[in-house]
Amino acid sequence: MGTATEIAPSAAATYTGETIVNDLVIEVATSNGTGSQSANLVLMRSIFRMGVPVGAKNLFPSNIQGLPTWFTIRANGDGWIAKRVAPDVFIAMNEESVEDDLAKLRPGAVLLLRTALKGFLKRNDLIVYECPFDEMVKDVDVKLRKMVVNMAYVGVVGWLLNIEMEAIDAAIHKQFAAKAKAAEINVVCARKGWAWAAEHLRKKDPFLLRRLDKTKGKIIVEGNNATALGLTFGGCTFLAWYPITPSSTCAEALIDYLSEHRKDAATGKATFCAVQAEDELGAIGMVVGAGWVGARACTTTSGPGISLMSEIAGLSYFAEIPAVIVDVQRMGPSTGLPTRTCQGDMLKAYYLSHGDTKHILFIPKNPKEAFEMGSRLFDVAEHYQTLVFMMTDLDLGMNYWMSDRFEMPTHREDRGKVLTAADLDRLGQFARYKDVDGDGICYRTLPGTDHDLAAYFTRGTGHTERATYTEKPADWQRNMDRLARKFETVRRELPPPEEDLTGSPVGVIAYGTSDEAVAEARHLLRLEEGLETDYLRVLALPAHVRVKEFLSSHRVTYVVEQNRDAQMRAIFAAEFPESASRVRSVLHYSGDPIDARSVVEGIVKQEKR
Amino acid sequence: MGTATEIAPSAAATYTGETIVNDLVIEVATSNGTGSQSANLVLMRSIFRMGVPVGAKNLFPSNIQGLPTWFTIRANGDGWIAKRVAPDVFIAMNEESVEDDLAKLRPGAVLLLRTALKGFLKRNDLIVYECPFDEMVKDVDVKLRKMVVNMAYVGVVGWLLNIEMEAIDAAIHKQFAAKAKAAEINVVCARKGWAWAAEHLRKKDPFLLRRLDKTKGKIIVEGNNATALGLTFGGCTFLAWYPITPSSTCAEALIDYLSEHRKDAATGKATFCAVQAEDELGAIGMVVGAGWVGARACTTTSGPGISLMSEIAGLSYFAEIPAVIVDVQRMGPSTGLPTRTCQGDMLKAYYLSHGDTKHILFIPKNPKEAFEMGSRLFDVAEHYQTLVFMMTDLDLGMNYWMSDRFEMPTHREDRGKVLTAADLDRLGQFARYKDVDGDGICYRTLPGTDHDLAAYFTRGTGHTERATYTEKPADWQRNMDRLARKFETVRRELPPPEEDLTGSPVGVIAYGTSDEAVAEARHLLRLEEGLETDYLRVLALPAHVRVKEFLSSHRVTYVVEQNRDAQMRAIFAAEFPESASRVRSVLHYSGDPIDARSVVEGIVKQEKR
Amino acid sequence: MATATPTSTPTPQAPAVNRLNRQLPDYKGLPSTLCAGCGHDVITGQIARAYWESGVEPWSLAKLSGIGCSSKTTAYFLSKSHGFNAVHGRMAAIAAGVTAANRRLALIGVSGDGDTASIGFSHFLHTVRRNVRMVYVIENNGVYGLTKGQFSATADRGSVRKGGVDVNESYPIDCCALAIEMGCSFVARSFSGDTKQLLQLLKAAIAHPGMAVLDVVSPCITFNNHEGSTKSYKFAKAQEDPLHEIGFVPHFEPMLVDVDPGKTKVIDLPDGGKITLTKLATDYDPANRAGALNLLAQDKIERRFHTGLIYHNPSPSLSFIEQMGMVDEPLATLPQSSTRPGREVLEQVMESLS
Amino acid sequence: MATATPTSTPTPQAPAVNRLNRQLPDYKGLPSTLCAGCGHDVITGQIARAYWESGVEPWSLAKLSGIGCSSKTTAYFLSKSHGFNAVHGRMAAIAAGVTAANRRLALIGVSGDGDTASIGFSHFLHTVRRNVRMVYVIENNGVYGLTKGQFSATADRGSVRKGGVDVNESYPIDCCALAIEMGCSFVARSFSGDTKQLLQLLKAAIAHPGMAVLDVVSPCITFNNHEGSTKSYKFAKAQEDPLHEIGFVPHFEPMLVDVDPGKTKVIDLPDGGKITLTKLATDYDPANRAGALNLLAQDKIERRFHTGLIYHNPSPSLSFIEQMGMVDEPLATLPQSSTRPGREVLEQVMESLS
Ligand SMILES: Cc1ncc(C[n+]2csc(CCOP(=O)(O)OP(=O)(O)O)c2C)c(N)n1
Ligand SMILES: Cc1ncc(C[n+]2csc(CCOP(=O)(O)OP(=O)(O)O)c2C)c(N)n1
Ligand code: SF4
Ligand code: SF4
Ligand SMILES: [Mg+2]
Ligand SMILES: [Mg+2]
Repeated sequence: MGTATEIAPSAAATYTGETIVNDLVIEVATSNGTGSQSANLVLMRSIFRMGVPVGAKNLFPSNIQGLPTWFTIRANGDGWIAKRVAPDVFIAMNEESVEDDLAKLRPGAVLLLRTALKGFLKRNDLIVYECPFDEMVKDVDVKLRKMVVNMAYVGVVGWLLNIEMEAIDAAIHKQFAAKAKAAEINVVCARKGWAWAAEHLRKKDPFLLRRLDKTKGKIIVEGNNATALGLTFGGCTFLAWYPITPSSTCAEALIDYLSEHRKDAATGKATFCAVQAEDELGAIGMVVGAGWVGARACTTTSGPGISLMSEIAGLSYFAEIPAVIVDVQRMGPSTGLPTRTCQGDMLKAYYLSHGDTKHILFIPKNPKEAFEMGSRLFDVAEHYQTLVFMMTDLDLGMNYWMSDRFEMPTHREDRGKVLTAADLDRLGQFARYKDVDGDGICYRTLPGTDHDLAAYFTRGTGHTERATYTEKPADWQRNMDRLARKFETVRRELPPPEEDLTGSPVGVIAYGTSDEAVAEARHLLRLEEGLETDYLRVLALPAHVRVKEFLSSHRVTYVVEQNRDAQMRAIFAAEFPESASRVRSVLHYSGDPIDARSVVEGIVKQEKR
Repeated sequence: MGTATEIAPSAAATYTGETIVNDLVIEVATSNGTGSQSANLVLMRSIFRMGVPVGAKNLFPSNIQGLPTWFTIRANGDGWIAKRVAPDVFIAMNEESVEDDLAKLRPGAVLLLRTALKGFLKRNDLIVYECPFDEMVKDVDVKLRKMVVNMAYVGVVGWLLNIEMEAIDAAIHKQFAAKAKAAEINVVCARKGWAWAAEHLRKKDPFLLRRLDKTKGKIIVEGNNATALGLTFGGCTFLAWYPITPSSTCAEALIDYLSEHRKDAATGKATFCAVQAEDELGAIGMVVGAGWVGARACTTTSGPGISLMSEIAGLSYFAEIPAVIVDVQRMGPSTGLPTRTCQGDMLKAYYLSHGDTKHILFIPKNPKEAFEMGSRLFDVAEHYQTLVFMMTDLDLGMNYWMSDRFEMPTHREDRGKVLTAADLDRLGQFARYKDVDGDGICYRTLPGTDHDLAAYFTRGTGHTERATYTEKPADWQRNMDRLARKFETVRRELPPPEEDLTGSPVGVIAYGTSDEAVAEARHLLRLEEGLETDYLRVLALPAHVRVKEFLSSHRVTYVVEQNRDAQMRAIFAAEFPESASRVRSVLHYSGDPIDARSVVEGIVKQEKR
Repeated sequence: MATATPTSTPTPQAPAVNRLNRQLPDYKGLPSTLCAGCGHDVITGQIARAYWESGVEPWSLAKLSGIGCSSKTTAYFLSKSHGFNAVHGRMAAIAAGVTAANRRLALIGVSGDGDTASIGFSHFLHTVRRNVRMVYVIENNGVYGLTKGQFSATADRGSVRKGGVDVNESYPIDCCALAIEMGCSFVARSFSGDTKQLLQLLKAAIAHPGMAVLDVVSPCITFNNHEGSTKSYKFAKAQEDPLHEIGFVPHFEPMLVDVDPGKTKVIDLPDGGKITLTKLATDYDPANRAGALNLLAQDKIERRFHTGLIYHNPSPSLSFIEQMGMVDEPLATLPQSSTRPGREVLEQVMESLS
Repeated sequence: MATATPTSTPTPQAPAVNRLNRQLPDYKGLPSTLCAGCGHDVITGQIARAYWESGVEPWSLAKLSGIGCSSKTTAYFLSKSHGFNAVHGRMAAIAAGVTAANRRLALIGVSGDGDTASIGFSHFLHTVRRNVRMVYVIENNGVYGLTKGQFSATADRGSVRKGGVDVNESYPIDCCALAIEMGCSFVARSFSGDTKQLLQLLKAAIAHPGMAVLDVVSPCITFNNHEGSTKSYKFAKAQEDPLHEIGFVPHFEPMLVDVDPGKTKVIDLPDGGKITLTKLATDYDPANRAGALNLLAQDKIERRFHTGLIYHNPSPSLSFIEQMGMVDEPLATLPQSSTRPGREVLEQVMESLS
């Protein structure tokens, strides 16, 4: 590997014009299946290595190879790394999309244009660098050329924006950690790009990156990995799943983590079981079967999957069987857009199944929270003996996020109210559905408990406290009332929302991956509009009483959601009707992750009315 | 057949005490599978034949034979025939339930006690007639005795309450229309009961029935039959179903009606196709397939079925394929109580499927409306090219209702915006998802249309106006917005609610089978509490703007529902948040049909707070 | 004590207690609420007896079922076993989760022909494919009993529905043939009217180290017991044609009688138990997969109805649990120390992501 | 013009127009977005050609599919036909509704091994059982292509997953065997690399008056084309063993060449078309159901891979449409006068209820 000494200085060394430092969005248009993902990650990670906060969004098509894909990197010294539309620097690699791509650029944007595409340029309000990327790597083995051409733009843009070559080197070696040879070739190509740029380009744009120290101790991770890691440390013993984008990589990461870190030291045997089911009905069926017996059982899925799991979700609720579903939301309805993000299953998951059914939902905002909540899901499911959802989305699940490191869980696992044979000996009796403690949560025994009193009969039909069959109206209603009581216990005990109160009469509520964009939006509202806002982020449903208080103590509350039908707001309206009239919506449902500007506009428009 | 002349006069002839005329509830406790259903229907129909309004509720177990079943008949000269608890006259035939049954009777109730059960009588606050029913029919062939013993109580209670023997005769012949021999034996047994009573009993209770003329031109019918008849006259051409109580008899009645009345006159061939599917997923799949091609296609199901249909429900919504689901609601969640009634799927059906999905719901209150709405469902589904639910329930579907006669539909069928080959010739172009008319409803062609322009590609993923695939955010959002617009068109055009306005500040809203009990409750509130109420009954969702106006123009509105979670109220809160704080709930979810007293208590309690 | 003679395998004289010192009532359940005379109740009785005779601890067994009259029966035997009467058609999938969570649990699943061959068909077949160790009993009456008598997918072509109007046009599903096709290593057919055979088959199935499928014709007295039904008691009684006389000797009992190898074939089971098959009219080799499929195909064409051990693979493939390579201790009761990786693991992962 | 010779049945020389005067481009679709080299694209091409050569009006055909790379392909042929790319696994059920609504529509369904053998398994099997007249193509690559390469239920035991770590432990599902077991009367297996055979099979399937199941091995270039896969192009190419050389002569074309009855078997189809099967290495009789099942069972054991017309029932049972006894006119376009009974009917019903 060459050393940095061979490297020409970056454009920053000689550039004398106006500068915009550590605040830019780079977007790269390529075609999927060409290996551009690696190059883009190297680019992201190089900036990260420079200590500059960075966020990335990958917009890819729902096919395997050959369609346009866009990768957006936002670097921001102040840490605003939510999606931002209108890139500052655009790298045009893909013929199929280039016409549209160029048309959409904001005036004054920087364009790195692959020479082969220069015929498509019809505008003169851009800062254009024509780059013969293919030429730069023409010495590389023809089979690899399609892949490494992407590394050439990393080099060029590195030179242009003053990304440190050491950072690029390191990022490449990280990316190709297992493949030294590939790393070497990629380093070479990145340097070719850099060298070409140093020789042929003269910087005409203001964008520069400069080293900071704001990423120390941080990691870069996809939310699906974080969730999988959380489940692993949360003691997952059973996974049944059916592949579906964007949740598949969560199940696959979980299997990888379990396979690596959850083998018995002595025997090398697995302390878990992972099954690819025949479909989602089978998957949730297996989960409920395993949960009934006492495994810490989960499945991962997306919208169509939760629809198929509806019936058994109701069984879990009503027969009180612990189960965990991770719903990595994609754009629905119907098959929808598997590769686009959305928060469109909130209402659906909350009320999933026919009849009077409700479930617990956790809604992480970022990978760290996905890890932390993920490590708690089985505790919650077993504690309350019910179905628990974790609602993430494609944006969180499949994009690379800069994150604080995850911390080792210190809580003791909570297996809930389980009676052992010894307990039964002591108690001398057992009634499965009796509310002994007044919190709506009853005691259960696990199948296989060596005691003649242990057995009870589980059913989705009417049952008495002793778990015998009943059709009596009073029995039915008593049981339903207890379930409602249990849900209120849950409401009291779930994590309270996160709040940032300034005393403003204007409230904003958001949840999940909208958080970053909303934080930035509040900042912009303050700066641009002089509008101070209070903020509440919902971490879980059923919503905490603080949500009720927040709603009732603000003149107006904007609920920001990434769906069309204001689904969270509908839940609030049902549960906190007294404040329903003071709630407004800011909705984003194009499939792209939400951005701060959309939130600002949504609020300003309504505040001005 | 004997004539009435042989018959002793009823108890009324000699009774001189206090009387309560044409206002009573009779309840019969038997065991299912014993043929008691016939006797109870004869009893009901005898009263009906006397011109006295009558309602009946059958409470039966979810097994086939041998468990307790209760049949309640309410006769009321003023027409109040909703469920009323606490029977006036109780006929105890079933040993298994008799202990409970007797314990629950109100003091002063009349008890006809099968002699064999007299040992169970532990109270002395009842008016008891001990009746040796088994003795009365001991001459009957032993194989039939178990069945016809029920007819003996018809005779006894007939004598006691002054039910006309002619009416009983006629009712028996109606009941056994196809079986003259059976009719004869039953007539004999009823008379044996009558004769025994005339000889051995002395009337000690005040209850009497007397001829009125309030049932002329009326019919007695189960709601499932009415729905089936509506679908038949509504032009149903395709049914796919999977059996599930309480919807099975709807599908079966539909098949019967279609088989009888929908054969081509010339060829004797069917103008319909009915398939028993492998499951509910298959059933709704077939329906959507048939609807796509242009059949008027429906399925019938209950709670667990709609859960299983969730995914394809979203396909119907999003790909805009006409489909009809009749949901005969039973007590959920989960498998629940298949033989108990509920309105527990309202919220679930309205939002069925993942993502931003919503559907049209029709909610009939009685058989006549089930027929009328049923005959319109295909028009609505085809007009709006979407899924349409009819939400009935077990109470409506499986109980016998007195009803006005159904009237021949006079509307022309509405096939919606379908372009033929001739249309395409004329237009020279076709874009499946283009909002040509601004109402959100687009034009479609049917597969098999003989024109090269006819074809389009249907999918549950992103599509352009020309039905080609797209993942572009703007395309997606435009289409979702159009679907929302279409839903607002629906809202404007669906039948408005039924209202009864008195100028009171207190509103009551109900839907479906709660109507009768609510009407009676309003009457009682007026009489007993001096509380005048305004009333609105929702006939369909999305809710009409009149609902919004009603909510906002009343100090408080009580929404009466037969579910635990106030599901309709949740929908109102989401759609009319400005009035959410003024809405209260009266909820009934024991599995029994709702009764007026429960409604009164629910309102009074809250009004007094 | 079981016996096996060359000519017959009589039901063993029931001892008052089994090897666990338990009496038969310990294996009974709540009173049935099915119709008097329902075939399912007969099967219930034999299941209780089979577990009793097999000396299985009730608490070590889980009973699973879907929805249907048949599925209800899990409440009517073995009250001291955990029971799970789940939802319609998904029991087979649930079973995979149950066995994974506690590999020591014995499992019995009871299903109906509707539950298995219609709504639960895919799960049934995939569970066979996975080879979940369990006794899977299909109480096959050709109709949906609980929903009042609609044809099920196992109803023969030409069957007449009660009342006499509807005739079934559909091709009937043979769950035995399908199970064989999906790799099942123990496939039997029986008849609720042949309790002697049924009991032996159940005991053999309990001992089988993989998925054992028993398709038991079980007449629905109320909806499918009429003339024109091929699942009526009368029809089944007349048509039942046992392939062999079957006997079962559990591993803990001696094989008391010498066997005539010309007449009786003895199948050794991995746990030491033995199945004896005594020849009746013709020779039948349950180890011959093609022969078994042929038999079933011919039965379908000729409306015959053979019972017995239709197919048995003497060297079955790994059970689901074995395939999964799990620790011996049940997953359900693993302590946190086994299920939460150490701090260093998290550190290492964090490092790799930094 | 089709020809049939005793020794071979060459692909007919493509004429510029078919009998409807349409050119091949009338049967094409939008450009494929699959991976370059995907087996599915090859099948797409043959489907277009088969309908062209069969002279089917594009507007008279409906194309159905589920979800998957395979299911996407319905957009890549016959743009002038209505297409329905529905949801994952339910296409077979949808097909029953489609054919019921318009019995005149020709139907093709394209599915994947995941779509058919996992999530859609029950619908597939029940649709076979119903005998819905359609061409049902399974583009079988042993993996879930669209979700990036997980094993499907048709993956052979011991197959290695891309990357080399995971080995498939599960028993593989053979959709051909299952289709036969469920009563299918036309069951074929082919390989996307054998376009000549595939084309003839497709044309024969189009002419078949019932459900025709074609399981076509179609390598996934991206996720299942490596060493250790039994669905790779290389493996399939090497292992493919045609049972016969198949030819097809549609009813509207003369059978030009005399056939040597010793070598070539001619199957007459109800519409007058003919399938010719010319003997290769050994004799194979696709009318022998047991033989077909045996062949498939042996193939599974020996990892062989026979292609051709595996099973053909010369006297198939009634198709779904025929069983239903419907009017000739499509239900979809029946006028109100046919679908709303008269006033007197309602009167009569009201009378009976009064
Ligand atoms: C999802 C769902 N669909 C339908 C039903 C209604 N249902 C209950 S049992 C049953 C069929 C029972 O038939 P089978 O499995 O053969 O059992 P049997 O009663 O004949 O023993 C049906 C359709 C249900 N409970 N759940
Ligand atoms: C209900 C549902 N579950 C999962 C998915 C995700 N999914 C899309 S395609 C597919 C499998 C495709 O495999 P196959 O049918 O073999 O087609 P191939 O891509 O291999 O051609 C899956 C699981 C989905 N779209 N819907
Ligand atoms: S209906 Fe049939 S299957 Fe059900 S309990 Fe009665 S006899 Fe048995
Ligand atoms: S992923 Fe595989 S199946 Fe899908 S298009 Fe690519 S090669 Fe074909
Ligand atoms: Mg059955
Ligand atoms: Mg595949």
